[in-house]
Amino acid sequence: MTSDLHKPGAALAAGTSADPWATPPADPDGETYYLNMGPQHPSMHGVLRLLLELRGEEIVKCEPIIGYAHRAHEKMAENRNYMMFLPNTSRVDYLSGMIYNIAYCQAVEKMLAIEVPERAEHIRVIVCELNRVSSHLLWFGTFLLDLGGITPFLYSFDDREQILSILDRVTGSRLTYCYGRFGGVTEDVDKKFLDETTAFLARLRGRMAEYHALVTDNVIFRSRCEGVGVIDRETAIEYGVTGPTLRAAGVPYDVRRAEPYGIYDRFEFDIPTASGADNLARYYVRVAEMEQSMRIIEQAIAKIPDGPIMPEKALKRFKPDVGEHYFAVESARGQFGIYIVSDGSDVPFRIKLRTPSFSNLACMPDVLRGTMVADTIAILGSIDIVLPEVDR
Amino acid sequence: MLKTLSDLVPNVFLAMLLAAAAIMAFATVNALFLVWLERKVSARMQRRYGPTVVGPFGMFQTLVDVVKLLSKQLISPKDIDKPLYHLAPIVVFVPVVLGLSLFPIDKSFALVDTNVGLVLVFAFAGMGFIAIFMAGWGSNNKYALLGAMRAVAQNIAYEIPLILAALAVTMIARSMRIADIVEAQGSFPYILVQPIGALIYYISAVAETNRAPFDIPEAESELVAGFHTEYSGMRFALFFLAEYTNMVIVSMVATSLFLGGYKGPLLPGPVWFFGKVYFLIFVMLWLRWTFPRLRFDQLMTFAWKVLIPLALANLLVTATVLKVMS
Amino acid sequence: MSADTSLVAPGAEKKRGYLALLVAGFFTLLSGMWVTLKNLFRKPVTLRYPRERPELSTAFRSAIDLVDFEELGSHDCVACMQCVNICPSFCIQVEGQKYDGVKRKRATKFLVDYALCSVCGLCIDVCPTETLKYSKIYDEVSFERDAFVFDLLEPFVEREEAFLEGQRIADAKEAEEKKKKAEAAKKAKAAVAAKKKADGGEEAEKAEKPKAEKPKAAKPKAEAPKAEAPKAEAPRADEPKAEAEAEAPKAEADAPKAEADAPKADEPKAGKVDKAAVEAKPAEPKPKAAFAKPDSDAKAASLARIEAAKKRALEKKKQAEQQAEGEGE
Amino acid sequence: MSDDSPQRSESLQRLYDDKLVVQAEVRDHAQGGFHESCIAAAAALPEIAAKLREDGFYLEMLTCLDRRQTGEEMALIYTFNRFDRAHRLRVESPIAAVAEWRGPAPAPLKGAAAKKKAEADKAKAEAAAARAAAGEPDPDPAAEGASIASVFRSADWYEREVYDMYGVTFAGHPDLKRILLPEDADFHALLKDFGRIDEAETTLDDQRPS
Repeated sequence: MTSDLHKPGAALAAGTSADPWATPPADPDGETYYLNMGPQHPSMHGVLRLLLELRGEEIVKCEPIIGYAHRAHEKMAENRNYMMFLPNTSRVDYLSGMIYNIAYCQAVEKMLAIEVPERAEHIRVIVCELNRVSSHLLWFGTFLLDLGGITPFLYSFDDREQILSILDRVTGSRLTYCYGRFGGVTEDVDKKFLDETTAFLARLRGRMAEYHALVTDNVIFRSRCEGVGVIDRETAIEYGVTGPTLRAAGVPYDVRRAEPYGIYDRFEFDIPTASGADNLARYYVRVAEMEQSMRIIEQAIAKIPDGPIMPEKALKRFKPDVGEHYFAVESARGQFGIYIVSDGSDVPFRIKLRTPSFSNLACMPDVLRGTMVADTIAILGSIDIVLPEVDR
Repeated sequence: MLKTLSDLVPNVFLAMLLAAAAIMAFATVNALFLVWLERKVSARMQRRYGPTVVGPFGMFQTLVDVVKLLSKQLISPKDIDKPLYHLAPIVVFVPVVLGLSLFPIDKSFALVDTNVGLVLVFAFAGMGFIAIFMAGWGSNNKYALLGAMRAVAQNIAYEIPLILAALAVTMIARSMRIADIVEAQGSFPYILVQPIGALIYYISAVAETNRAPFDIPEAESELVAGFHTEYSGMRFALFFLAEYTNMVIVSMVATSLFLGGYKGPLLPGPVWFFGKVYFLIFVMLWLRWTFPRLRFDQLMTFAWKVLIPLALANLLVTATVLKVMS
Repeated sequence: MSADTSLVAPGAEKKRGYLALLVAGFFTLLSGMWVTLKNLFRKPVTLRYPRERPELSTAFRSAIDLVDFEELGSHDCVACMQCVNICPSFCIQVEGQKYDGVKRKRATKFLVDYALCSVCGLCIDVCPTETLKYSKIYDEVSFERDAFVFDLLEPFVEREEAFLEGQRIADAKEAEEKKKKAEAAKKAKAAVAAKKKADGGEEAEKAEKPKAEKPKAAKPKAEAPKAEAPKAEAPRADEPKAEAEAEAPKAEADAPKAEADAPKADEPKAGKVDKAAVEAKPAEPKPKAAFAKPDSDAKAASLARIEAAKKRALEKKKQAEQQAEGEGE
Repeated sequence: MSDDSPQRSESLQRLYDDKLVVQAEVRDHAQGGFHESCIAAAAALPEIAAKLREDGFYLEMLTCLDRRQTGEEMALIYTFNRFDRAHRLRVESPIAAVAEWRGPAPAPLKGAAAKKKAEADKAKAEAAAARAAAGEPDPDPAAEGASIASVFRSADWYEREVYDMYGVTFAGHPDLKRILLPEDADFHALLKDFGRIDEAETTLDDQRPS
């Protein structure tokens, strides 16, 4: 299609130009041109850069360029002991930081075969699911923002703010939680927390009617979503797409069911799927997932026992045995896997974070081909990537 | 009898000067007010407060913002098409100012009164997108260019249903003089006679002013700021001013054609006139803060496949009914 | 129109005619407008921040602070260095010193660089005396990074002398009582215990008590027992080796009170084994600094930076004060 | 290996029968998170991937381990999984060191740790000898990986990441270039002898206005 020179960095490698960021020349027949979307663009989620080759408004080729938010979490992990990596985890994906934080704790617990007290397990489920709802609410808002609807964004942020306040009451942070500890959690929840959570669930259910009237049924919204950005089952396997994006392709794959972790096997919940595999299907799956998360929270609140929140003997400094462990959880965006290799010292030999957004974003070139500029944003929004999670 | 400015002020030059001053003053004050209104309405719809600090209900916030914009450095990007880039903010502003002068705000007063008033209004309004295209082309920015291309296509597409809808009204009123059309709406406004025409007109008008859900030329989530991406400071403010004045013009046309202009019980004419105009503007704000944006091709489809056929059918029916009745 | 909460799964809708779709679509738009109109008349939910302030949650986390224990009349930091070692951001710097006649170590310096802190709370978890807590500051603003280096000991400086005095008396009393209770049996036991638990963490500290107490209680002035105390501590820290051992008693013997070197020599002794190991590594001749243990280097750099920042801040403060004085005159 | 080990899955058995993988073992999922594990030569991976793809697997993760410090070879770790049921298959592929080890020698182990290590090494050597005796030697470390991007397109980015972070190249990759680090970077960040975090910190400090 184009010569090698059009690839970013190719000029630098060939020594022809000192400026790797220079706009690549348009192709010789003048039919297409390049558009750099991002890394600074109002609706790029984070600092993603999409190098688009356009014919008019139609996308001929798209190349996502990532790495602008690379913070070397994996390298940091190899330089700190297990405990000291804890605050990093919630910063990998700051929108569902709790899930990541707890997942890391659970992974290490599995390595060390630590028993987690029942109460702590229930608390973990509640806060993780609250976090999932908050992540989906944020997605809901930003997706609509990408489509040009500003008001739903603020409504959903209003609701999300409630969750953040509820979590703030127990974890002390609003976004980047460091709530989990190996063996339990830092703070116990009180009755007020549970009551607030219950009240919030009722409130959110009430709000859902408004959301549906304002957004779901809206004919403009539907026309922007239906049939746009199809990521079907084959593409999903091809790219290892997971999470709501995969479930929207009709595959009922959810790590909470496939490989139950924590105490998820004790809860009743459905795995919402849709068949369209398009933006609307993803929207549908996420909205339905919020409902399922609320169901789980209700069950957990009903069942939560009294007791300690940490094992009697708290871990201080420990050296896991030599070995490797893969631990997967269902984050708000898909399968989040932690691959820990231990060499027997108190510092991890290797921690690989398999983040869902990385795989989900990888399919963009395929999905975007032939769509329009406006759809780029819509599809990107519907996949719900978090760039820091892609770059780690 | 309808009086115009030239009736009141015999000196032509003085009259022109006065008219220009009045219109400029109105356009500016109106834009200040509308920006405030937009911010306030949007805020309250989103359950925020909006501006509250400067002045009562934060009304002078926009004034302060204008001062800020005025004091800002004017930044021109490299490699722009200088004449086009610098002219565009002025060109976008001129036609809307001209258009403002043509509406009778009361039974007895309009700034200018001509028997082709309606044609003039649409003619002036049609010039707006030329400026947008100048801005987009001159900016040497791909987002701006995309925005400009969209704007042109959109304006051409929506001008047709807009004029077709207005045409049906002129056929009933048998005049293109705006004052006559208003007068022809005796005891009931034409919206009752032409409900579909009114709707088509209003939708097209929203599209003409490039406002959400038809704001694809600026589409901030895709095109950063569309055609005015590279404009800052006062130049940007002029685009803003033009947009808000444009809203007033299309609402004034709608008021005059479909809502009976200054007519209404009890209250004086200007109150009715501006009341209706601002109500229509409020609805525009309301739409903007409710709906997501259409995609470009959907927008065109909507114009060519829905609005234009409907407008044509409406015109046909009107013509038939008129023929039969006469 | 569509107030039902149930979602229609995509594709489940029936295909409708052109006009029907148009009309239905129009009504969905109206239902959306109804929602925004309703909200137009509802009360805003915004918190107007600088004028209205939210109530901080009880668990709110901010930069760490020292707890002011009422019964002690001061903080209870014993400069055990656990927080320094666990901190993932290397943002805590602590120095401690042993005072004549007081059984436990005392922090002489406690700096926190809030600009680096990620409020993970690990330091609070490990603190053995529970003297660390979260502060409630949340609107700290500055144009300089140095402003975020907090000296946590500042509020305690004036009270320090009084506290030490009180502590001396209390410790003496306590020791006296203990001594009376189990004089003969304890001596033998303590000797055995001290040897046995040579490398245990907290046990070591406990073991420290009888040894350090006894002589001090007996004669607070004595020189010899002072030299003894560090010796007893030294073997506990496996790795600091002869250097530390040799230096420590010297420093202590030379200047029993706070001197520049004293706390430094103290550090490896009082610190835990692991800490000593971390500290000791860069000193080893073999590895290049770049490869050896990047973390310890990063930590050293970080700590140095905190100190420098504090110095700069102090200088600036002094300058400002001088200026103010000059202006006043 | 032997017949008394737990039943291998069909997919793995097929790979094993085709002599694509060795040391195919069933693992305890509850313990390490893997259902099955095997070792394969790098060159065999495209074929393995194609077979797994047929069986409905997707590429879950690809990463690399830099074990040069202890004198072992590097290794690519592939994990495949399925959407219909959890079945995590780990494929390890030895890779020859991409560069000479520049860091310090490993610290000598002491006490219990050394004992444990010796035991582990011994068991490892015994197992290797047993395999060799059964005609199943571990594959030699390859000079570079073989790209499976033509089978699983997700491998495209994963392989670029491994190349970026470890300097391991992949034969047949469509466009092997850096992905997370700057294009003009002259290092591979996750190699164990790249650890100059302190340098970055000090530069930052120099830039600070005093």
